[in-house]
Amino acid sequence: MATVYLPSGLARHTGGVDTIEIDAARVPDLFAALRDRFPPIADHLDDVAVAIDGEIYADPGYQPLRADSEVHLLPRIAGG
Amino acid sequence: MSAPRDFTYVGTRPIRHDGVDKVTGRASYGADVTWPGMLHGFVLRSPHAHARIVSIDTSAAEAMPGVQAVITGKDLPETTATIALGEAAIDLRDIGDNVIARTKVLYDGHAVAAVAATTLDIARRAAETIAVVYDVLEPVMSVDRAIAADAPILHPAMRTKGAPAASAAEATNVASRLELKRGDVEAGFADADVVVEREFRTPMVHQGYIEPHACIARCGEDGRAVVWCTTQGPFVVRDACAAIAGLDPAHVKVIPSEIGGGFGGKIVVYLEPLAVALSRKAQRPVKMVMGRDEVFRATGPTSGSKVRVKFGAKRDGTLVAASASLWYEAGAYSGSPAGAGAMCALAAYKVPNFFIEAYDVVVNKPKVAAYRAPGSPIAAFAVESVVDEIARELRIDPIELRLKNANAEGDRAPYGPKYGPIGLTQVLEAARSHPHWRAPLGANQGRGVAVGFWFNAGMNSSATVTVNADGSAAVVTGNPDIGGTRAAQAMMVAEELGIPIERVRSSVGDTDSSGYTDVTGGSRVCYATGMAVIRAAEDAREQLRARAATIWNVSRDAVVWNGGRAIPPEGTENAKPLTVAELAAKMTHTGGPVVGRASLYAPMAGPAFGAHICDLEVDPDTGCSRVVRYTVFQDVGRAVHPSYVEGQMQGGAAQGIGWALNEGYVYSADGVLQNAGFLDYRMPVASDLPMIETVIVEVANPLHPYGVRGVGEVPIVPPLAAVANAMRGATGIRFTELPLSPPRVLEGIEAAAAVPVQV
Amino acid sequence: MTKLHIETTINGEPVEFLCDAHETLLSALRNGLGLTGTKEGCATGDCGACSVLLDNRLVPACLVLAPEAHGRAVTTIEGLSRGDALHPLQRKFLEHAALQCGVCTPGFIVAAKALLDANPNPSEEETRYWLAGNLCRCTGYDKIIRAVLDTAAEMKGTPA
Amino acid sequence: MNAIRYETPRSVAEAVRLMAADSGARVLAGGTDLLVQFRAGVRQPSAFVDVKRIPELMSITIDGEGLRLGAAVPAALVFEHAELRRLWPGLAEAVALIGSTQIQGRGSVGGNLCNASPAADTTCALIANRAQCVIAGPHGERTVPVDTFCVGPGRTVLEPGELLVAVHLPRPAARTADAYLRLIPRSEMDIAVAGAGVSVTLDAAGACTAARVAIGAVAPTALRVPEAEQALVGSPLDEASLQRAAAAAAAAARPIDDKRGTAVYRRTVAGVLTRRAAAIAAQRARPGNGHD
Repeated sequence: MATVYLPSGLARHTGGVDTIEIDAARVPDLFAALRDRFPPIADHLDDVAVAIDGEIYADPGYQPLRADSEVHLLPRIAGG
Repeated sequence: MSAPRDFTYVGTRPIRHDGVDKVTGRASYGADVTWPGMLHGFVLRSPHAHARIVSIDTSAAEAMPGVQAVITGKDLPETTATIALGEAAIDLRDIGDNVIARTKVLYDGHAVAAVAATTLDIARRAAETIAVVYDVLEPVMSVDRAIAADAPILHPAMRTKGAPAASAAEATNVASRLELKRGDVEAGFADADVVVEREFRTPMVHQGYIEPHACIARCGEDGRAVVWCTTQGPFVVRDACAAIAGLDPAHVKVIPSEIGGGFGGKIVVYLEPLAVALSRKAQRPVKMVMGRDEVFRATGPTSGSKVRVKFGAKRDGTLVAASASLWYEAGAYSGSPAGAGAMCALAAYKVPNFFIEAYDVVVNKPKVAAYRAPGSPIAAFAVESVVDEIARELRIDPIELRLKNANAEGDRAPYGPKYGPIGLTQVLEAARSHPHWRAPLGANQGRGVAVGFWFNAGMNSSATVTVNADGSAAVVTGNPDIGGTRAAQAMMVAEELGIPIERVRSSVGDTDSSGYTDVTGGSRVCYATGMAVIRAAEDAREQLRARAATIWNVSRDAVVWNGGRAIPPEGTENAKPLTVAELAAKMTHTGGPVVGRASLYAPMAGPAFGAHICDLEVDPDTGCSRVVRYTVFQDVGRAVHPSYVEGQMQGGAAQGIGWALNEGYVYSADGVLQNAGFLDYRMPVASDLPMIETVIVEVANPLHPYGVRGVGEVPIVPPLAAVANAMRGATGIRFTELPLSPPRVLEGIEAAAAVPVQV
Repeated sequence: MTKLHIETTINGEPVEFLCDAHETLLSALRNGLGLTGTKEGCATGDCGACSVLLDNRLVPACLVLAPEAHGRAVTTIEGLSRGDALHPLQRKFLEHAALQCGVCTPGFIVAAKALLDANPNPSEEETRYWLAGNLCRCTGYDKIIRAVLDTAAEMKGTPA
Repeated sequence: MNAIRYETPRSVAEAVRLMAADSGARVLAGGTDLLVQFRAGVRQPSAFVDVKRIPELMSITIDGEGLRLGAAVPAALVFEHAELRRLWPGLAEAVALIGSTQIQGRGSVGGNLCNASPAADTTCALIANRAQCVIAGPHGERTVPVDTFCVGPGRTVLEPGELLVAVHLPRPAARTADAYLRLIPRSEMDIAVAGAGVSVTLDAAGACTAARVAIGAVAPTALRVPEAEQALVGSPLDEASLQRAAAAAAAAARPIDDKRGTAVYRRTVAGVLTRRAAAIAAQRARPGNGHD
């Protein structure tokens, strides 16, 4: 079960929930579960970066998740 | 991370072999190329900051002898494609509109038409005959004006994305709002013994690269285009040019020239799509070079800003609560680094309760682009100034206070994930023990310290390593070399293959000859592309091992590689160790050419910290100030080529010092840029600065084979506050608006003199 | 439009070219003669990237009219190395990693040569004020100043 | 547009003929202002009249009368002239502050004066040294005091067909010395936000018997400030008299707000620079410092 930390900005779409346990093997499955659970945040997931156990992926794609992964959804970051 | 390895080349200071061309003037930059039959392009730019385009009459220009093509916004297709470009999936419609306006001009200098002619004089004179009828609108020139209820709206269709504040009105100039929260910030402030809040303002500033944008494009009869240009991202230019000029990316090739500085400002396209469109219309190559005034008016400075920061601390210096509101100018289209600023603001400190909100606000100024750790210097200026005030109020040494609250491995970053190994504590301890920290100060002098953070990007990188028959090697990547990365890459190949560095050629490919590679930027080249180079060299080495096995007729696993040689297993008759050269000489017999390749998508996982100490002397009669001593401490993970690591630390510090003391866009009330040149956009000159001492700290980054972290961007983050904190020490005044120009400083000194000076 | 016929000496070699009266020496060098080592950073004399020597006097080529070169001697970055030997300044800039992007380097090396010709043993401050007209955005000037001082030390008074 | 011409007169007379014959012609000395303005489209000359081959405009002579400085002499040559530096250190300082080393290889004192920028560095130093401007034109030669040469931003007393040939500075009397200071945000390369040129003459006892004060960038032209001069004359040039001169200079200033500085700031700093320049001039004029 991956522990997902939702951005506080989405709290009003998730009824105040900011962390959630989701059983998902890869990022696409995780996103699908989030869309089911909180439909209004669907379009926010298009341009977020994902941090998996401290490693930030600007384009999460099909990154795998470990059983005890900690996942954070972050704004994307530009390099200079 | 395997046990620390003793390197042959990594950590040494070889001379970059591409340097001879640069010190002899042979290196070829964007504007240094002429192609046969070439025309010259010139852009007509809007004199208004905010206006609707009613009509454009180009007939006189098209009739002028020597003019071969004239284009306006109508000549470029409306594109709805998006490409990933840093902060968000940038809507290419915005970039296309920014390259040449369609219905509205949104800043002084916004391109409205372009002319290609046989000489630049003809192109310029023809452009002056183009009649543009504008319906001039009231410009929006600050975040305060932009968020006012009665503010003119730049983009009627814009709605605030992300987490709009409850009161977000329908039509708005706020493109997005972001929140970061932890704990109970109100309770935190209630628990604090001391609370300090200030509001800070910084002006729009420019990267200031000495080479203006330049390119030359040729569209052939077959509709295929070749673009030679100065850029940090040839692949970005290819994809953006194709989308904006309406070409199939498969028909566009981009050749990156040497690049005369970028710092993030040459990631975006400005001239290239225009040159392609003009060349397609004229069926001749078109060269376009920006003047310095165009670079200031119409490329991508970084945001001017308003930032409010509040900190609460206990008597013993423990930070218990923080809140921050950040308003960043996006310029004409959405996309300021407000989000990155919000995430970096508290990156250094363990603050249990915080609330941060960040607004991306459009104004009638050029669309901002990345500028070295985009968003972080602005946030650090505010945070490190208030932290310094807290230290003063509690009479705690400013480095001790920072050490007490410093994040370390295992702490949770404000933006979410737990930190891996990071070097903030080591950097602060290096600063505390350095002689500079306790050196005596003279009259009217003050000392300031500040820390800075940046994520350091990962992203896509590719590399190929070709082994030649004589045992030399050639590495090719797609990253233009701004700061000596070709030398670092050659060092990595020499290290992995065990051959002399002089026998490694390191070059930059074009979009046809190198694997897909993201921009040179985000401090990622030595980290991510470096990783690809190392893996490509390992791949070549493994192939050489296999060739040795073939020669000795043993299994590859039985062949040991050591010190640049394949070692045969014990007892293999008539088999002696073979060097790379010996193996390479037999390539044809053992299977053909040896080409190592690697490509990867590296996560962003080398976060780094720096701390700077600044001594400033202020003339109390005139408000003039001079940096008299400056020392940079930075965790770089592992310094591959220390000279160029030091160079990044010194260059970033100098840009930050300029940002703090003298740089800033000055606009008239009607939105016209007043200082579009190096005379009045005052960047630091050689006589403004002392020698900038550097102290390299190396806390290995576990995700890179050598422990490398990005180094390019962190050094610009601390100087704004380091200088402001030194100014506080020298004058007793907390200045909260940059630049700390002589008029502003003298005004503060005289105002303070009228009030009893609080110590 | 009749062009002016200019006879001059560039890096010790006699050179002839045609130009308009209002063309700058910088444009004539770069576009007319293909000597693109001298760079344009601003065209207003504020950045030093176009530094050349005109009769051994350090000047901004962007604020000199090409016709003014008639009968005079121009020295550009391309003229500093002798055969296959780099000028000591060129060598020291590489040794000290006194360049990153390198676009300001030609201007700095020509200006530093003029400095060492006029003052073979400059102090750090004299060096910084002499080179204040050469902007660099990458290095923060530290290694550039060290490279020039190191060259002066090595050359110890022999003409640069 | 017919081609712009490039002329190289060898004598003042030939230059005057060329200038008189074509009202669009512009004198080219160093070109460090003219060519920037031309590039920006602010000036569209019909001809560049390059005066750098005319001996009178390119020479520096010092004799019993004083200094005769050709209008086109590049600032670098002026600063490198040891005798000039010894007798007029303030003028040498002002000349050495015009832009970068590269600009000083071209820019001239005459060009700086004719460009008539309110912030011109050398104008204050020339006023402080009682300079006279030698002008040649279709009606012959005339001389005007430098105080009256500039009449407004970019405008001088030169009539069509006239050109500035040289500036004459009277040889400084014994115990006379000058100084020039300016305020710029950086340490180099900026246009003066404020400037002050001061010359003082002392008697044997060290009292000030004569003074000249001029302030720059605080009015449409450089300003001579008689009130400041009166504050110095008769005084021992002590802190109090320097302070009074500074106050007079600040009062006389008529500065504007612009991208380089605020009016309030310019007024204050004009006073500070006057005080400091007067102190340096006084120190130089005192016995044993080369101006006895």
